[in-house]
Amino acid sequence: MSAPAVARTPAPRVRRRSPYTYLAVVVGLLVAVSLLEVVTGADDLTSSGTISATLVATVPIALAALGGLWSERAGIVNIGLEGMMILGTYGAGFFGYHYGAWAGVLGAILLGMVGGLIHAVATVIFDVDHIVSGVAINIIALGATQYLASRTFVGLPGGGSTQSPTIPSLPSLTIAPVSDGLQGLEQRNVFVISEVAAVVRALTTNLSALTVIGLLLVLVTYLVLWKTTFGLRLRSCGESPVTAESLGVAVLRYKFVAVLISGAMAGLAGGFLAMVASSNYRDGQTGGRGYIGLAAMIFGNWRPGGMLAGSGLFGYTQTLGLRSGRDSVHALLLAVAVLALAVAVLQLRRRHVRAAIGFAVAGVVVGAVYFAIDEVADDFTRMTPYVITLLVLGLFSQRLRMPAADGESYRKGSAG
Amino acid sequence: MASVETPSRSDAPPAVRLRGIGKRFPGVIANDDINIDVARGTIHAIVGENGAGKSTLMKILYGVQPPDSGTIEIDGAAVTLGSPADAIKAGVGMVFQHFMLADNLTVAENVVLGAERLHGIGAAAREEITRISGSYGLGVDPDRLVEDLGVGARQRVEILKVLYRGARIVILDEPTAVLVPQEVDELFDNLRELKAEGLSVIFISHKLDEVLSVADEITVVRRGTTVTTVDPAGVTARQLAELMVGSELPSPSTESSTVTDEVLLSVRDLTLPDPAGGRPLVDGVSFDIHRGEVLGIAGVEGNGQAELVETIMGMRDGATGTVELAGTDLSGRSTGQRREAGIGYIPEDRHRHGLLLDSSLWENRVLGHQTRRPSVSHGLVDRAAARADTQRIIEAYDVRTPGPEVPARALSGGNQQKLIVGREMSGDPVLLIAAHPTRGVDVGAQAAIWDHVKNARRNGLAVLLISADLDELIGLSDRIEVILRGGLVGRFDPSEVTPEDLGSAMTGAGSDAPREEGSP
Amino acid sequence: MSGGRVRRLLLGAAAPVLALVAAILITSLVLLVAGDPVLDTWSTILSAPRERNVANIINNATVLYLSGLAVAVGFRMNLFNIGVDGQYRIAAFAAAVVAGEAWLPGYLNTVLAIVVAMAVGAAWAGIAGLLRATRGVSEVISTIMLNFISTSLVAFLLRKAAVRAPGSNSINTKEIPEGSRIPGIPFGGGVVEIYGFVVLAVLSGLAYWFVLNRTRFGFDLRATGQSTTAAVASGINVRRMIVIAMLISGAAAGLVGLPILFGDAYSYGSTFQSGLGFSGIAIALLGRNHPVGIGLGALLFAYLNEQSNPLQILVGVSPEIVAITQGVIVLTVVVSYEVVRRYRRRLEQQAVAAATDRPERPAPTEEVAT
Amino acid sequence: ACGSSGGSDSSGSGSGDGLKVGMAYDVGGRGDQSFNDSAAAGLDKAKKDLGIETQESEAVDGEAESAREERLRTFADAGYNPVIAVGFAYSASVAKVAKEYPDIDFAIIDDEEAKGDNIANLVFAEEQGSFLVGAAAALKTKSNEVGFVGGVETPLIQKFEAGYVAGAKAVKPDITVDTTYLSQPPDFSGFGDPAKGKTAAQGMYDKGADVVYHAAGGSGGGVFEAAKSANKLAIGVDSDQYKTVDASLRSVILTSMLKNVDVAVYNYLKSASEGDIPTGVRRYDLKVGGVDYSTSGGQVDDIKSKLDDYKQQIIDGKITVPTKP
Ligand SMILES: Nc1ncnc2c1ncn2[C@@H]1O[C@H](COP(=O)(O)OP(=O)(O)OP(=O)(O)O)[C@@H](O)[C@H]1O
Ligand SMILES: Nc1ncnc2c1ncn2[C@@H]1O[C@H](COP(=O)(O)OP(=O)(O)OP(=O)(O)O)[C@@H](O)[C@H]1O
Ligand SMILES: [Mg+2]
Ligand SMILES: [Mg+2]
Repeated sequence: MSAPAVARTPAPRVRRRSPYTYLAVVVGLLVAVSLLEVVTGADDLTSSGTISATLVATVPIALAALGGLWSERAGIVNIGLEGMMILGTYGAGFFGYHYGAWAGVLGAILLGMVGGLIHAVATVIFDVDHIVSGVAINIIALGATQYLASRTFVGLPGGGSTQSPTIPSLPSLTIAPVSDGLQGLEQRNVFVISEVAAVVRALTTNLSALTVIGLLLVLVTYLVLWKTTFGLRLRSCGESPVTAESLGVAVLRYKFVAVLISGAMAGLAGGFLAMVASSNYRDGQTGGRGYIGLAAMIFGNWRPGGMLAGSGLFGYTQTLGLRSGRDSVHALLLAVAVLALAVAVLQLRRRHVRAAIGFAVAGVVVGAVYFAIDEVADDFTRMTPYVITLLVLGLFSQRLRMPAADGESYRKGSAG
Repeated sequence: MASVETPSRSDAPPAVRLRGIGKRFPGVIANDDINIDVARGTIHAIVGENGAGKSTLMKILYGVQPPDSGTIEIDGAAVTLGSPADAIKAGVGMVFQHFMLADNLTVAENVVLGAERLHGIGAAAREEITRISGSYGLGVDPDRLVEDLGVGARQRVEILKVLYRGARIVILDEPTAVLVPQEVDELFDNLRELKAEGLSVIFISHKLDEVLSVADEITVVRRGTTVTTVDPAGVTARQLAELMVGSELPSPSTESSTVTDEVLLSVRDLTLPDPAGGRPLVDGVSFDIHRGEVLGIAGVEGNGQAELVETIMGMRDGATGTVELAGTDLSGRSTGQRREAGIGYIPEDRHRHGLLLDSSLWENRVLGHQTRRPSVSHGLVDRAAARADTQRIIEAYDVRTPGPEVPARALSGGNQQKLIVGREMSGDPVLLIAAHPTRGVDVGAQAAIWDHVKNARRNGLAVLLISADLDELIGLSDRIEVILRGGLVGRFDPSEVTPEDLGSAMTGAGSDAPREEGSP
Repeated sequence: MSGGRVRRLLLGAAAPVLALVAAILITSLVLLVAGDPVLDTWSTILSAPRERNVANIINNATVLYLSGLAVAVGFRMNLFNIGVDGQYRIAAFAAAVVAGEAWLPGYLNTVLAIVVAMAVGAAWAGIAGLLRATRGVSEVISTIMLNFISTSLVAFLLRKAAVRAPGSNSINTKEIPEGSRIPGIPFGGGVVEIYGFVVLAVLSGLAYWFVLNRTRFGFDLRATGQSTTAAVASGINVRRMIVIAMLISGAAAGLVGLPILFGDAYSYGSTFQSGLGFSGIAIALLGRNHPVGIGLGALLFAYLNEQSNPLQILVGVSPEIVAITQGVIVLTVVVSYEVVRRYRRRLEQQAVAAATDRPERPAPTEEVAT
Repeated sequence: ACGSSGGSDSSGSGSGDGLKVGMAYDVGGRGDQSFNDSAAAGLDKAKKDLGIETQESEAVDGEAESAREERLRTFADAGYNPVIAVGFAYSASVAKVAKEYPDIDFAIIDDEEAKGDNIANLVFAEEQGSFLVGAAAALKTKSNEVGFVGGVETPLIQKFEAGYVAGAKAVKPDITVDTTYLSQPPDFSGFGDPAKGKTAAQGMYDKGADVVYHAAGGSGGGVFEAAKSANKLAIGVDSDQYKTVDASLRSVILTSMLKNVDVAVYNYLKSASEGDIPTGVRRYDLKVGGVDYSTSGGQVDDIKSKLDDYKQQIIDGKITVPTKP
């Protein structure tokens, strides 16, 4: 018996990229940024300080995004990440202060999971619309932490209704010989070599244990979700829960667990903010990073690698803005101008004349702005991460693909 | 009741014995005192009209839904099936009426899902898949994404899933609805092979000829109850149909031709490029339809018929070529303007394209007619008029519903379809585009829909009919065009062509058509 | 028949009441665990508001109502406009500048400012609409980004446009001239007047209801929200609808800050109320996108905010406790509506089944072949 | 001016007994390590020394103007007199509510705009204190580069910046002063985001600054941490932060710019309890000790004489410190 001769041959899509592709992208970026630095003289673009600050800015966003990833891969939209993060900051403050640094980490995870639990109960068990539940969690979490903080931190040394006392710090790693040894190399401004030195220095100077854990969690998430049975089942719940159910997967249980893990990740993201990015719980500390995490996840096409890239881009541009923003962001203008012109050429070759003209005009305008001003005002440097995110999404968004059943309500027994 | 002797091994306990199965849904008795024996190593067909309770019964046997009453025995042992996992453990496998596949996962991932314990999820599993695929000739590549597969291949993946789990009892719920005759033959060969290996197959279909050709026994279900079990050798399709519904089996026979000389729809060089950059989805299609003519389009799913329809409807960007309706050039017009120009559209997927499931019937009456009376006037929705006209459709088209206020979701598929047909016929269209107008609809509703199409044609309507049901195509059309890889490749006279001829043309047999996948 | 209707009415009322009770219980539990006085807290919150508090509640509800409407327009089309916050701030700023400049006399100036606010809000939201329609960018992300961007942009522009009173540490736009302010409605002779803008809010609600439920445009919008695919097949230009819906949502958002601007603050400054857009999301969800429901939701939120304000002074409980109540209500309302919905659906199903089971099929016949 | 309210029901003359004081904090409230805390300290001291009764309430982030008004009214209705509003956000509400309650006295901190017969405006010459710490920074820097991290770019915080820059330039005219703000109003997150404070300060240290002054409220903790990990110096604000930060961070605190809100509050209450309620603008500058620099930790001991010299010049009016950058 042979397969029927049916005339339908879409070529299988190439989806797997080799690790070398990623390496090439990273190296390419490094070269591009080095070039930009040479051309514009904005030498904070790749300093080790910028890179380590980028790491610190990236990890909480990435963790929040991971939280989103876990949940949405199982089909539950989680707009409550911000709230879960807020709970995490409080958990870190409370448990960290009373029981020590690692207890703070656990406390952050635990409180994040409480948020996850509410979301799971609401969406998985009561079939509440995911957005409604997420919004409610954001409100509840904010109110609850503010209320609890005023009950638990007032009167403690350095504590108050809006902040916790200082949390003991987590261990961090400095490999002094490498860090100091490379300092000279970094400062000598050798094209690309210095940049590599800066990266290595950033990774060997004052690297918090939680940063390492955060980055590892990205890897672990990838391995668990894509290389294990558990992950396959979990993802199947996000792609087609009825299929999963028809094959004996306990869909609700997987969704429930996924949302709990999501809460844990978001909580840890909050914990990171309180313990590594700073050293106490502060009201309003998350500053919308939960939403940014959500954006980073979508940006990254619901995949760990992409999501890390999105978080990194965000962390990087935010860091640039906060450090020597006026110069660095100014330099970025040039990059944007060149990029827009490049896209214009690309579009022209694809015969998309109107798009090409649009990009060309944009490129020229941004380029003109670059040459017209010497530095960018603070207000605008603060916008950079958001504008860049919009730009990038505007350019690349159409290829995104979310889990097929993401956000849909699902009830047991609906297979068939 | 019951009738046939179990063929040979009557001494062995039956593979499946269902006794007194009952299942109620709110307000509906889906199953009531169902009794069926399926002998080992046989193909057992179950037939019945829409909503007779066939799928429900199979879901019960597969553990998706618990029965309210009754017992299930498998190989002589009583079992309780609380979940599909239980059923799989008991050796039951099911291919659902609507495929149960995750599009964005690979074939291998779909197959191993839930059965990871057997061979893991890695290389060993892939090897096993390749082995099974080879030994049953399924020709399935484990590394492809399911979304890239056509219907036939998806079906084989479904069967592979069942086999991978070592099922001894295989349930197939309406597996042939979307297949062309050749694919059906392939499937039946597969089933016979399974049977030869000692597996039992439960097979549900509305196509009675098929049932008669492949089944060893046939059980008829009517209104939730088993009516009888018959031997296919002793019944005709007509008798079966009478058992099912108590009425005659309708056939889509064309009456005398009503074709005129007046060209109503003229399509020239219609081309729709693939946004992903592949070959065009619709490739230089040209044809005319005259007043009073039904043009049938035959083709294997995924060869561009859906895109052709959507391009004519103006739902696709980037199309080139011209579409002229009654002398008016519609190219460049929006879907709304095309509808206003007099195109009625019965979409292929009524849930996705035809209805607002959570809106009332009268709101669904407005849909697609937002610019026209009686439902809308002066930019305002005329609720009273819309309701009244909906009531008219309900009566004229025998839509079974308590009234125009209920949400469309509450109607069964057949009744939803009748509502859509009624809606699209209102507003006096000059052209009706009907994509699979009777898919999944039972014989009664099917006959009614056919009658409506024939009447309209008599009154001068031009019809573009797309259908996977070749009997329907042959019966209704005045002319049949075959579509293959986006282009029209052959023209047939329905009075002379057989389904087999059509099937060959549709698959490009004899031509240099590439095979879907590397076959063994 | 009438029995069924009464039952339906009761069911409709039961859901919110149930939700409210559950929310109060949960909040009390939190108070109890934290060791705060439960009874005192509730007796403060549930005490009859004074006249000036009533006026405040109505005023704040007016603002929240507009915000809820803005969000709801998007929701009806399945668009999640998180950006109402940014939209209303940038719009209120623009309106304040225009009104402060007083290019036109008296109420013409007011009308101009309102139009400008709506236009600016619409334009800001329109960016997200365009990105979604042409580039497929999720409006969830783009509106979040636009919120942040509008913050910086307004800050920048405010410092360009600001006039600073000597000794003041806040920066504000020019004050709106007396003649262009919207007079308040005196209420109970109290110190607080009700914003005259409340009339416009009510009109907005009416317009929302009428456009969505009675016009072809509203039909198209709701149809697109329910099923994009069906909308496309019915001839609706979905992309255009996306842009238009975002524009309308943004225009409505543009109104959000105006009651405050024209009724109270008379200028836009660094202490202008923020975060209203986020409350709007909760309120739209709470009101199930229904103009009356949103109104009730807005009143409830405003009531809780107002009544919790003196908690700290009177009973020593942090007023943030009501945020828990508010969040929980959003959840419990949905849950109880869902329960009721399922119950109703079951009723419907029964009705359909009864109609379908007309005994027109023949009685089972005996088998024909053996 | 005190006469208008002198006869009001609760403030007996000459004795603090029976004085019920209501204090309305800005967002953050007691324990914010910033000026709310400082106000609280003044209140606590008054409570202890003067035997008054106190009640507090704090603002909620993003609240309506009416909520602030209502807070003040609740105090007034409950018989609190005087009522102290902490922060310029209360400007409009104090102006409005004070008119409604002519018999009750109000004080507002950091605002001169709200005027009335029963309103006392307690304001500070932040630029003068900042000038001194700017001078200290310039005297201590080895790299000739110092930094300033502002929390939110409001006119108030810009006063800190202006004074700091002027002080640094007075010492070393060619000095480089890096300045940045963490957020712009109406986004007040810059006062509560230590992570941002840390990143911004780190950027300055990496660029070469070796002293960074923060006027960023709760974000300041991040600045100290950045100083710690860069092994450089930082300057605190509002209160003597050497005393309040975690012990491990003390070594980085060169000095703090003292804005003695506590003194202002205490003085105000003391006068009130003596039956002499002040009204109108009361400016706390260097001369009256309303602002100053701190010496705990001993890191400025070697330059103290120079700083005190500048201080005297300001007091004498020989140096006029700008209030705008
Ligand atoms: N989940 C459900 N909830 C409520 N009623 C249901 C449900 N599933 C099925 N039913 C009812 O049970 C009846 C039997 O449905 P079932 O799907 O078994 O029919 P069927 O024989 O498979 O029809 P078809 O030939 O159209 O597939 C339906 O008419 C429907 O009224
Ligand atoms: N999950 C469900 N919940 C409630 N009711 C359901 C559900 N699934 C099906 N139904 C009801 O069952 C009835 C028929 O469902 P179904 O789609 O199986 O009809 P059908 O007669 O089999 O039509 P089709 O021809 O499309 O197969 C409808 O009344 C529908 O509302
Ligand atoms: Mg069915
Ligand atoms: Mg079925």
